[in-house]
Amino acid sequence: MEFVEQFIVPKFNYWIYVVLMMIGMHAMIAKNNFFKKLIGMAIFQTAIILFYVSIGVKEGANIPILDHHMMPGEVHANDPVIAAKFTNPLPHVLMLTAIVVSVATLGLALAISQKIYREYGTLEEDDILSQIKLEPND
Amino acid sequence: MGEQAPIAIVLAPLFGALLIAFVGIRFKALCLPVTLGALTVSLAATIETFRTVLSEGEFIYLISGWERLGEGKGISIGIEYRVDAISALVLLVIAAVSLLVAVYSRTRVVAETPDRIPYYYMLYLLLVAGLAGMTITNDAFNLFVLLEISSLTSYALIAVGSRRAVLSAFNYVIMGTIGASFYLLGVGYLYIKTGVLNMEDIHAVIVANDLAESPSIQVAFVLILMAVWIKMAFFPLHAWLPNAYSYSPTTTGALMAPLVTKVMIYIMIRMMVTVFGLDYAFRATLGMPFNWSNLVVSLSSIAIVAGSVMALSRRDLKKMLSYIIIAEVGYMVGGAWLANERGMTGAVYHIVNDAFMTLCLFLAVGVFIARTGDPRIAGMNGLFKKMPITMAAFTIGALSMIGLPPTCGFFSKWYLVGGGIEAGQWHFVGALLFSSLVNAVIFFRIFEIAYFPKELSDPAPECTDPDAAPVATLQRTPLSMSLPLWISAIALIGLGIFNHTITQWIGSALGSLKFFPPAG
Amino acid sequence: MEIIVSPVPFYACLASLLAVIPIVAFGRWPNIRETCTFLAGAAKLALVLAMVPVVLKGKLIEFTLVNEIVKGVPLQFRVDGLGILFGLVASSLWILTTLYSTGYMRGANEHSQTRFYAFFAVSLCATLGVAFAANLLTLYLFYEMLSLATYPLVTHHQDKEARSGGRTYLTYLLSTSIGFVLPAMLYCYSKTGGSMDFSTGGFLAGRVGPTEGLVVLLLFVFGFAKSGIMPFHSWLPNAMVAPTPVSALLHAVAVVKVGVFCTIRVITGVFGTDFLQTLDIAAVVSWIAGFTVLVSSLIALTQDNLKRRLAFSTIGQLSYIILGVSFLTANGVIGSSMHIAMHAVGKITLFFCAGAIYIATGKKYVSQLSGIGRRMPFTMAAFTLGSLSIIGLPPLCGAWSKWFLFLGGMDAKQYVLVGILIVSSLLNIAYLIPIVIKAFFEQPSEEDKVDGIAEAPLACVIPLCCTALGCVALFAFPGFLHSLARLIATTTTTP
Amino acid sequence: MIPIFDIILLVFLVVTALIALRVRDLLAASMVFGIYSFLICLLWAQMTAVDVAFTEAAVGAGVSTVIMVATVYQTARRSKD
Amino acid sequence: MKGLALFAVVLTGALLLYATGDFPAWGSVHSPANGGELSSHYIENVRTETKVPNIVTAVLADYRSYDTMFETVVVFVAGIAIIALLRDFGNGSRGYPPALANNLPEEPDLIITQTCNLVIPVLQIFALYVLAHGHYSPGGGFQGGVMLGASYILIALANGVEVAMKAMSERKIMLLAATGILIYSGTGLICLLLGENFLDYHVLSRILPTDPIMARSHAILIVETGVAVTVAAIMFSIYANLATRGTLKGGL
Repeated sequence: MEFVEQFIVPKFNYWIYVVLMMIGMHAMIAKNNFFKKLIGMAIFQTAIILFYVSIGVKEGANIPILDHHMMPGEVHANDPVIAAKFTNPLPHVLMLTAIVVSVATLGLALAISQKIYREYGTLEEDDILSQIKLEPND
Repeated sequence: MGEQAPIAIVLAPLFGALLIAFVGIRFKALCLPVTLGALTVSLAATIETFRTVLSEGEFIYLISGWERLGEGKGISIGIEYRVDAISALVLLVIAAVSLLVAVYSRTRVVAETPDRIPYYYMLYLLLVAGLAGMTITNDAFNLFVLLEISSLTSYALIAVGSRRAVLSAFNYVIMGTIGASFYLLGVGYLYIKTGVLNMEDIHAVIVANDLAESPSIQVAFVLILMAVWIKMAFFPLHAWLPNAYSYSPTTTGALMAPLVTKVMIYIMIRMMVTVFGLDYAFRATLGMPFNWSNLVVSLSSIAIVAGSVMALSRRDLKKMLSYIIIAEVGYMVGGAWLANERGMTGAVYHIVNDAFMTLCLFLAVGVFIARTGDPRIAGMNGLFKKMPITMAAFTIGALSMIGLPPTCGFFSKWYLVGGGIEAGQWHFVGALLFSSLVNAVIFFRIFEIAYFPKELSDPAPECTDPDAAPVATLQRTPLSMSLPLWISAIALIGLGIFNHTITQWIGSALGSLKFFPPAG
Repeated sequence: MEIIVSPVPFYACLASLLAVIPIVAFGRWPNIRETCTFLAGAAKLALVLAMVPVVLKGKLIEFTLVNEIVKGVPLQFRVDGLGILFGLVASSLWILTTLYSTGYMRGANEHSQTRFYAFFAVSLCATLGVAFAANLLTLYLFYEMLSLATYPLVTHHQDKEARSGGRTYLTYLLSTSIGFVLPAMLYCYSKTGGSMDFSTGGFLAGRVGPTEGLVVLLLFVFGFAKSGIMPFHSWLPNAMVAPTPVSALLHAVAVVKVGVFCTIRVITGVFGTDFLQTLDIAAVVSWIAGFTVLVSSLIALTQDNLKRRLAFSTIGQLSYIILGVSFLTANGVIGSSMHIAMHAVGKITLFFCAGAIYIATGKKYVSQLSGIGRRMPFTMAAFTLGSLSIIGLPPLCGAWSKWFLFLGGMDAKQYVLVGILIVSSLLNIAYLIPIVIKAFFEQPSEEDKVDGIAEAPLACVIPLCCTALGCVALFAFPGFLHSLARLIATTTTTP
Repeated sequence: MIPIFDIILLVFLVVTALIALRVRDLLAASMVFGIYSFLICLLWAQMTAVDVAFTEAAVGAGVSTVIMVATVYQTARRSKD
Repeated sequence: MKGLALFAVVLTGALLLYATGDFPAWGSVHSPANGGELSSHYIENVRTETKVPNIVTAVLADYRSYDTMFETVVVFVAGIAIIALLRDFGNGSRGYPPALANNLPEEPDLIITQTCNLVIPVLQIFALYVLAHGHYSPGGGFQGGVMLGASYILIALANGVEVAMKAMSERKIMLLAATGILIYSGTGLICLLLGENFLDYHVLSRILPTDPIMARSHAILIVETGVAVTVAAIMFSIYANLATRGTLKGGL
C-alpha cells in the first residue's frame, strides 16, 4: 500500500501513459488485422503526447496565455510575469507538432492499407502471408 | 551569402518540391529539371558549407536569430544548425548521392511510375531535405520532425512500387513509427531531467548536474539507441529493410539504400558524441554487470555475420544487396562503439564509403534489370560480354564491398579492423574478415555467372503482378543511367586514394574528444 | 645507407600498366598489339637494368607516390638488392614470355587474346610493384592487385574446368590474404604505432613476444599463399587450366615468386633475422617448408599430367626458398635469393617445353610422351637442361643455389632439414628424368610416328632455347647474381 | 496531487483503448477510438494544455476518426481479432 | 510471435516504469523542465520579445518556427504521399475487392444535406476566427486549418466528394498546399534576403510599417495563415482520396 502511495498515486499520469503505450505497442506488433495495428499506433502516439503534456503541468498554474491587458502599452505593462503562474508552454508546442505528425502518419498508413486491400483483398496479415507463399519468391 | 549556405542546403530541395507542385503537375517534363536544379543548388551550398568548416572549424547557424541566453555557452532558445567536419561530410554525401540518383532516374521514373512523376519527385526532394536537415540540426526535437519527414516520404516512395512493395511499406510504417516514437520518448526523458532541447545544452546539463547515474537519462539512452537501430536496420531489428529496398522502384532503392541507413548511423554517432558524451556512451552500465561498448560491439559482430550469411543464400540481386547492407550497418555500429578514435574514424569514413558502394551497386543492378528484365542473380548470365562497361563499374563496386585495394572499401576495413585490434575486440575483427570473405564468395559467384556464359535452363519468371509495370526492357543503356554509375564507381577509387585526407577531416572533428577505452 | 630519390621504380612499374591502353586500343590488329607489348617489356627491362648498377653500389632508390595513404604509411617504392633481383627476373622473362605467347596463342588459336595481353601487362605491373614496395601496405596493395589481375588469365578458357580452377584460385588466394595477412598487417600497424617500413632490423623487432610473434609470423607465411606452402598449395595445380604462357610466367615466376618474395620480406624486413633468432620461432617455418618440400615432391611423382607434375615440382622448389630464408643464416639467404632466379629460369623452360609439346602434338600427359624427343629435339633438349637445373646438377645454374641452401642449413645446424633437401633432390630426379628418358629412348606408338622434325612454331622454340641456354650461362657466370645475393645477405643478416 | 477528475479520465482512457482494440467490428472500433480521442482531449484541457486539447479535438477526434471510417468503408468491416 | 511481442512490450514497459521513479513529482513547479531557464524565459519574456500573449503561439511560430515550418511540410508530405499512392488517374480499370462503400445509397439524405449547408458557413467563419485570434486565445494555423478543411470534408460527406471538389479541385488543392508552405518559407526567405538569418522576423520591420517587435507579431500571423492554407487543403485532400479510393468520385 505504501508502494502505491509513494510510487503510483503521485505519478499516476506516468503510469497510465506507460500502460497506454504498451497497449498500443502490443497491438502494433501482435494484432493480425492491419487496421487494428493502426488503431494501436494511434494509441501509442497519444500515449507519448500524454507523457509530454504531463511533464509541463504545474500545480496551481494557469493556461499559458498572458492576460491581454498585461501587454505593453496597457495598464499593467510593467508587472513582471511570474513563470510559476503559467503552465510550461514548451511541451505543448512540441506536442502540437507531434499530433500533426501522428495524423499525417495515420493518413499515410491508412492509404497504404487501402492499397494493400486493393492488391490482396484482405487486411488480415495471416491471409496475406499465405497468399504470398503461393507466389514465386526470391 | 556564404554564411547563409547551411540553410540553403535544406531549403533548396524544399523550394524545388514547391515549384513542382506549382508547375510540375501541369508540365510533367519540368519535374526532372526542377529536381536537378534544386539538388544542384543544394550541392553547391553543401560544398560552400564544407569549405567554411574546413577553414573555420565547426560553426553554429541560428535560425530565427535567437541568440543564446546567459553567460558562457548559455542555453539556446531557438533552433540551431551545427556543422562540423563530420556532418559536413555526411551532407556532402547526401547532396552528391541524391543528385546522381536524380540524373539516373530520368528514364526509370517514367517507366515505372508514369502517371505519378510530379508526386514522385516531390517526395524525392523532400526526403533529401529531411535527411539533410537531420544531419545538420542541433536540436533534439527538430531532429524528430525531420526524421518524420524523411520517414513519411520513404514510406511513400517505397509503397508506389509493386504489389509486394506495398506490404513491405506497411511493415516499415509500423517499425518506423515505433522507432520514431521511441526517439521522441527518449527526447522527452532527456527533457524531463534537463529542461532543454538543444543537443549541446542537454550534454552541458547532464555534465553540470551529474545526471550520469540518473535512470531517466539511462532509459533515454536506451530508447534513442533502440530508435536509431530500428531505423538503420541493425540486426535483429532489420526485418523491414530487405523487402522494402528490393520491391520498391529502382530509383527509390538507389536513393534510400545509400542514404537512409547511413544518415541514421550518423545520428547515432551524433547522439553518442554530442548529446550523451563518449564517456557516458562507453561507460554507462544501466546497473547491469556489462559494459555498453562490449555489448554493442558483440551485437554488431552478430549483425555482420548474420547479414552476410543471409545475403549468401539470396537469389535475388537487390535482396542480396539489402542483406549486405545489414551486415555493413554492423560494421559501422561496431566501429563507432569500439571506444577508440580509429574505430570511430573508420565508422564515419565507412559511412561515406558505404553510401557510394551501395549507390554504385544499386545503380548497376538497376541497369541490369532495366536491360534484362530479370532481377535474379542467374539473370546476369554472360553480362560481361553483353555490357562490359556497366559490368566494369559493378566490378569496382563489388571489389569495394569485398574490401580489396585500391577501392575505398579496403581502407574503411583498414580503420575498422585496426580499431578492433586496438580495442582487443577479436570477435569483431573476425566478423569483419568473415564478412569480407562472404562478400568475396557472393560477388565472385556473380562474376562467374556473368563471365562464363551458359545456356539458361529456366527463363525469367513471368511477372505475376500487373501493377509492377513490366519494366520496359531497354536496348541500350542511356547516358543518364551510365554516367551516375560511372561517377560513383570512380568515386569509390577516389575515396580510397584520398582516404588519408578524409580521415584527417574526420579527425579534426573527433580530435578534441576523449575516448574512454572500456575498463578491463 | 645512401638513398637516392628517383621515380624510376615507379616508371618501371607503370610501363606495363600504361601498355594496357594501346593493347586494348589496337586489339583488332594483333601485330601492332603485340609490338606494343614488346615495347613495354623492353622499356620495363631497360628501366630495371638502369637501376641495377646503383643498387649494386649499395644504394637504395626510393620514390614516394602518395605521402600518407593511411596515417603514417606512404605509398612508396624502394629498390634494394632483393627487389631488383626479383624485378630483373620478372621483367626479363616477360619479354621472352611475350614472344612465346605470340607463338602459343596464335598456334592454339585462342580467343580473347587482347584481354589476355592486357591482363598480362597488369599482372607484370603488380609484380614489379611487389618487388619494389617499400612497406607492408604497398606490398599488400600490389599483392591483391596481382590476385585479381591474374584471375581472368587463369580462367581464360571460360569453360567449366577454368571456372572451377579459377574458383579454387581465388578462394585460396583471397581468403588467405584477407583472412590472414590483413589482420596480421593491422596488428603490426597497431603495434608499431603507424610505421610499416621494411627495415634491415625488421620494424616489428622488439615489439612482440614469442607467442604473438609466432602467430603473426604464421599468419604471414600462410597468408601469402601464393608461395604455395602447404596446406594452402592446391590452388597452384588447379590454376594449370590456364594457357601455358600464363602457367609459365605467372605460375613459375611472377605469382608464386611474389608469394615467396613476400615471405622473405616478412622474415627479413618485418621481423628481421636477428629478432627471429632471439624469438627462436623460425624453425617452425623451416619445418613447414621442409614438410612441403618432401610431400610435394612425392605427389609430383604420381602426376601424369605434365603441367600438374611441374606444378607440384614448383610447390616443392618454392619451399626451398622459404626454407633457405628461415635458416636465418647468410648462406641461407644467398641460396634463397639465387634460387628465385635459378628456379625461375629452369622452371620457365620446363613450362615452355610443356606448352610447345601441347601446341605441336596436343599431348598433355607424361605417359603420351614416348619418343617425342626425336620429333622435337630442340624442345626436349631444352627440357633436359631445365630438368637438370631444377635437380641442381652442374653444369647448370640450379647447382649454385642448392649449394648455398645446403651451406645455409649446415650453418644453422639443421641437419635433418639438410637431409630433406638432399632427399628431395633425389625425388626431383625421380620425377623429371623419366620424362627425358621416355622422350628420347622409348619408341613412339605407331600413330604418333612422324617423319623428321616437327617442332612447335618458331616463336615458341626460340624462347625456350634462350632460357635453357640461360640455365647454362648462369652456371658459368653466376658472379653478378652472386654479388647481388651477397648484398642482400649482408643487409639482412648479421654474420 | 493529481486531481481526482484526472484519475477517472485516465482510467476511462485505458478502458476505451482496450475496447477499441477488442471490438471486432472495425467501424465500432473507429468510433470508440473517436471517444478515446475526445477523452484525451478533455484530459489535456484539464491539464491546462488548451492548445493541445484544441488541436486534438480537431485532428484526433475529428479528422482522424473520419479518415478511419472512410478507410473502413473502403476496405473490410470485420476483423478476425 | 505473440509471446515475443508480449515479452518485448513488457520489457519496454518495465524499463519505462523503472525511470518513472526518477521523475520529479507530478506538477512540480521546480522540476528542470518547468522551472528551468528555457521555459521560464519563454513565459517571462514573451511579451517583451514578441508581443504575443499566447505563449504557445509565440514559441510555436517564432522561437521554434523552423520546427513548425517542417511540421507543415509533414502535412504536405502526407498529402502528396496519399495522392501518389492512392490516386487513380483513370487508367485503373482493374477490379476492386468488395467494400462496404459499395452498398451505400446513391442519393444523399436531404436532412443531412440541409443541416450541413447551414453549419458549414458558420464553421468556416469560426475557422478563420480561430486562425486570426491565435495570438490571444487557443488556436492558430493548425486548428484553424483543420477546421477549414473539415468544412470541406463536411460538404463532401453531405453531398458527395464531387460537389466539394467543385469548390476545391485537385489542382487547387495542390496549389493551395504549396502556397501555404511558400508563404511560410517565403517569409523566412525575405528575412534572409533582408540580410538576417532565416525566419528572423524582426528584420521585417523594414518592409512592414511597424517596429521590430511588432514585426514578429505580424509575421507570426502571416506564417500561421500559411499553415492554415496548407493544412486545410491537405486535410480535405486526404479525406477525398481515402474516401473514394483515389477516384475522387462518389465516396461515402
